[in-house]
Amino acid sequence: MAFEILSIAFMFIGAIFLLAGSIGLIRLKDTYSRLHALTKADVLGFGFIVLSCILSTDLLSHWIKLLLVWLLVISYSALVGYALANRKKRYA
Amino acid sequence: MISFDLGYLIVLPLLASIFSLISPIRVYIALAFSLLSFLLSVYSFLYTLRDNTPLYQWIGGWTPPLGIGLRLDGLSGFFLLMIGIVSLFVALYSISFFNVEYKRQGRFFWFFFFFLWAGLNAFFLSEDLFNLYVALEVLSLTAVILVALPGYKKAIKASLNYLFLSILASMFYLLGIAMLYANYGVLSMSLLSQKLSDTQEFIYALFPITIALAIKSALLPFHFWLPPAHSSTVAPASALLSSLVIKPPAYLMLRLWMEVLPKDKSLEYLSIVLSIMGALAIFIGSYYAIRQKTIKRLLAYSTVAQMGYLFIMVPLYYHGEILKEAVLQAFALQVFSHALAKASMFLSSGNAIYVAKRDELSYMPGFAHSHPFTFFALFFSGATLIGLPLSAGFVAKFLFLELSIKLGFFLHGGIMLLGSLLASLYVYPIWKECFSSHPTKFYDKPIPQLMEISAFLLGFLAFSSGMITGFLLEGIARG
Amino acid sequence: MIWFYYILAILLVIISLYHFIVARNYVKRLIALNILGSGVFLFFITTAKNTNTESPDPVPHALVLTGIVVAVSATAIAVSLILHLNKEEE
Amino acid sequence: MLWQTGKKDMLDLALGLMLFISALLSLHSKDTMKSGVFFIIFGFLSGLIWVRLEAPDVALVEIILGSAITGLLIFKLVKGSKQKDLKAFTFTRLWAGFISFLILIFMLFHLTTIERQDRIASLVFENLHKSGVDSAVNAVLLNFRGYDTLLEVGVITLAIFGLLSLGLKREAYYWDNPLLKGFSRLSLPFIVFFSLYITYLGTFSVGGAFQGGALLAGGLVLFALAGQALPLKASIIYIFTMAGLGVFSLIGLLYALLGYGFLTYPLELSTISIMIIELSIWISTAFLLYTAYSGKL
Repeated sequence: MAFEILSIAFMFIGAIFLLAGSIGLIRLKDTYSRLHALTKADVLGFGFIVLSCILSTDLLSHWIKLLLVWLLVISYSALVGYALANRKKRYA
Repeated sequence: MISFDLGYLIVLPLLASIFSLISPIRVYIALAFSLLSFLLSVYSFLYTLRDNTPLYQWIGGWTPPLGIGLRLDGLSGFFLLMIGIVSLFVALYSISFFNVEYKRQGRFFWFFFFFLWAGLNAFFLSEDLFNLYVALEVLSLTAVILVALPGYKKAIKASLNYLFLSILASMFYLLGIAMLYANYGVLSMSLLSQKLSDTQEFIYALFPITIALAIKSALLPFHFWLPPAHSSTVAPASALLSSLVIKPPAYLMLRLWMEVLPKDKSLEYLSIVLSIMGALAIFIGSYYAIRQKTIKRLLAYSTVAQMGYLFIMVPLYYHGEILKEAVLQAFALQVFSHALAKASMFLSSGNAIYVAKRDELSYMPGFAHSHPFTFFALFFSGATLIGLPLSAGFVAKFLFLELSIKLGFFLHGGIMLLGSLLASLYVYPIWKECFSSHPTKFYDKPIPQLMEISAFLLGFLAFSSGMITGFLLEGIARG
Repeated sequence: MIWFYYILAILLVIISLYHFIVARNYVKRLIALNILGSGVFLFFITTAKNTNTESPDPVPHALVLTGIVVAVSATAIAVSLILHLNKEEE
Repeated sequence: MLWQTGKKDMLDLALGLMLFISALLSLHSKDTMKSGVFFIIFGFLSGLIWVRLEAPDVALVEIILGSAITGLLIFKLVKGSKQKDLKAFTFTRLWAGFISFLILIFMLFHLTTIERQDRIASLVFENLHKSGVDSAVNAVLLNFRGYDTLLEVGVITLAIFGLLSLGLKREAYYWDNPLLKGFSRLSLPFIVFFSLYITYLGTFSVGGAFQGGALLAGGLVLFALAGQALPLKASIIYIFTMAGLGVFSLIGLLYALLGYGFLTYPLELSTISIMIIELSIWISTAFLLYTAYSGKL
C-alpha cells in the first residue's frame, strides 16, 4: 500500500517536471534556455517516472530493464543537449 | 529424379541476379541462367498442354487462407512462355549491346534483368492478392531503376515521375486489399471468389484497386508517365518495360473480372467506363504516335494505344461467362503478339540508334538496303502491331472481333478495327524511312550480328506464331 | 476505439492524397506518399484488432511489416533519384 | 462507439489527434526542413499507436525504419535540394480536393460494411505449433507467408543496389565530434548485441529479423553519422548485404530439390531453418539500410 502511494506520488512529481520542461520549451525565447528546460527538467521528470514504475512492479527483470532505459535516456539526452548547444554556438 | 516445382521459376532468376552481380564472368552466367529459365518456362508451358487441370502448389504446405498458393493453368503457362521468349532474346541482344555501348550500366543490368524475370514469373503464377502486391512492387521498382539506368537528366526525371505514380498506385492497391481483407478475411483469389458471391461490399475495395491497376498499366487519364519513361532509357530496358512490365496489371484485371468478381449491376457501369477509357486510349495514343518525330516516343505512344485494346475488352470479360475460353484466348494472344512485336521494335530501334546516333525518324538509315535483318524485324513486328493477315496480331484481333459480334458489342469491334487502321498510320513512316534512298556515309556501319539476329527472330516469331495459334492456345482452350 | 482509428486512417489517406496532387516539390510529395502509406497501414492494423480472438490477428501485422520495408525501399530509391537530379541541375 | 469513451480511450484520442496534427503540419508547412521534422514526429507517434493497437512488432520497425531511417533520408534530401515549393494552380487544387472528398465519402461508406470477425487469426493460432516458432507474427512472416518475405527481401536488396547503380558519389552528412564518436563507438557493441537478442526473441515473442536488423541499421547509421567508416572490408559488407536474399532463396531451392517443395520446411527442421533465415535477414537488412544511408559500399 505504501509503495503504491509512493509510486503515484512519484508519477505525479515526474509529470509536473515534464510539464514544466515542455512549457519551458515552448515559452522560453532563446536556444540555451530552451535546451536547459528540455534536458534538465525533462530528465528529472523522466527519472521520477522510472522510479514510480520500479515501485509499482516487483519483478527483477522489469527493474533491470527500467534502469537500462533510464541510463540510456540520460546518456543520449546529454549527448543531444551537447550537440544542439554546439551547433548553436558554431552557427549563431 | 527431381520433381517439377513452381518455385524453381522464381528462385532460379533470383539466384541468377545475385551471381551475375558478384561474379566476374557475368555474361556467361547470364547466358546460362537465361537458357535455364527459358527452358523452365517452356517446360511449364508444355505442362499446361499435357495436363487438363490447373496445377496448384501451396507454398510451405499451407493451404489458403493461411498460406500462399501458386497456380499454373493454361493462361499463366502461356504467359510464362511469352516472358521466357522475350527475356531470352532480350538477353541475347543485351550481351552484344552492353559490349559496345553503356559499359558501366552493363555491370548492373543483369541484376535487374533477372529480378524482373523473377518478378514477372512470380506475378503470373501467384493467386494471392497480397503476394501479387509484393510481386508488383518488385516489378515496378525494377522498372524504375531500369528507366534511370542511362543516368542522364531526362531519364532520371522520367523515372522519378514513374516512381511517384507507381508508389501511389501500390498504396492504393494495398488500401484495396486492406478493405477486402476487412470485409472477407481472405487474400487468396480462389477463396475470395467463393466469398464474394451475393455480396456487394467489394465494390468499395474495387475502386482503389481499379485506380491502382489503371495507373500501373497507363490507362488513359494516367498515361502521361509512360512515354517519357519508356522512351528515354536504353533499348533492351525499353523493350522489357514496354513489352512485359506493363502487362501484369491488365492480366490481374482480367483475372479479377473473369474469375473473382460476381455479377453485379454496378460492375456493368464500371466495365463501360473502363472500355470508354480503353477506346480513348486507342485513339489518343495512336494520334500522338502518328505525330511523333522520334522512333522511341512513337513506340511508347503505340504501347498506350495497344494497352487500350485490353481495357476496351472489359465488358466482354463481364458478359463473356459462356465464352470464357474464347475471351481468355483473345486476351492472351493480344498480349503475346504485342509483347513480342514491341520488344522486337524497341530492339530494332536500338540498332537504328546505334547506327545513326540519333533517334529522329528522319535520321533513320535506309535499312532495307544496308541492314536487311533489322528491316525485316521492323517489318514483321510492325505487321503484327497492325494485325496484317497471318500474324499473331491478326489472329488476336480476329478472335476479338468474333467475340464482339457473338456477344453483340459491334461498336467495340468497330473501334478495334479503326485502331488497326491507325496503327498502320504510325507504323508506315518507320517502313518508309527504311526504304529511304539517301544513305549517307555512316549508314553502312555494321551492327553486331547478335543484336540484329535477336531483334529479327523476335519479330519473326511475333509474325509467324500467328500460324501456330492452335498449338499455342490449346492449354487455354481446354480451360 | 476501433472506429476512431478507422476514421483516422481514412483522414490520413485523403489529406496526404490531396497534398500529393497539389505539391510541386519532390520532398513534399515523398512525405505525402509516406503518410499515405501510414494511413493504409493504420487501416490494416485496426482491422487486425477488429477480431473476436483474444490477441489481434497476426496476419495484417506481418503484411504491414512487409509493406513498411517495401515503402522504405521505395523511399530510398526516390531520395537517391532526387539527389541525382539536383546534382545534374547544378 | 465513439462517444462511449473510457479512461483508456482518452490516451488513444490524444495520440490520434497528435498524429493527425503532426501529419497536417508536415504536409502544410512551406519549409521542407520543417516538414521533415514533423514527419519524424509523425513516425514516432504512429509507432506509439501501433503499440496501443497491440502490434509491438510493427511499432519497432515503424519507429526505426519509418521514422528514423526515412527521416534521415529526407534530411539528406532537404540538405541537397534547392527546389522551391511552388503554389499549385487553383484548378489543380479544386480537382485534388474533389477527388480526395470523393474517396473520403467512399471510404466512410465502406466503414459501415466492416464487421467484427475472426478472419485468419484463429487459423494462425491453431497451426502455430506446426510452424517452428512460437511468435504468431513471425510464424506468418517466415513460415505461413514466407514466400512474401522472400520477395520482400528481394525488394529491399533490389532497391539498394538500384541506388548504387545510379553511381551517385555524394558524401553522406556527418558530424565530426569526439563526443559523438566516443558515444557511437561505445554504444555500437551494445546495439549489435541487443539487435541480435531481438532477432533471437522473434522465435517466441515480440521481435524478429526485420526488427533486429532495423535496430542494427540504426546503430550503424549512428556510427556513420560520427564520420567513421566501419572497420570492415567492402567485400565483406557486400556479402552481408547479399546474405538475406542468397540464403533465403538457397534454402527455398534446397527444400524444393530435396522433394519437400519450395520453401516447405519439414516440422523437425523448421526451427533451425527459420533461425538461419532470420540471422541472414538480420545482417542483410542492417547493412542494406546502412548502405542506403551512406550511399556507397
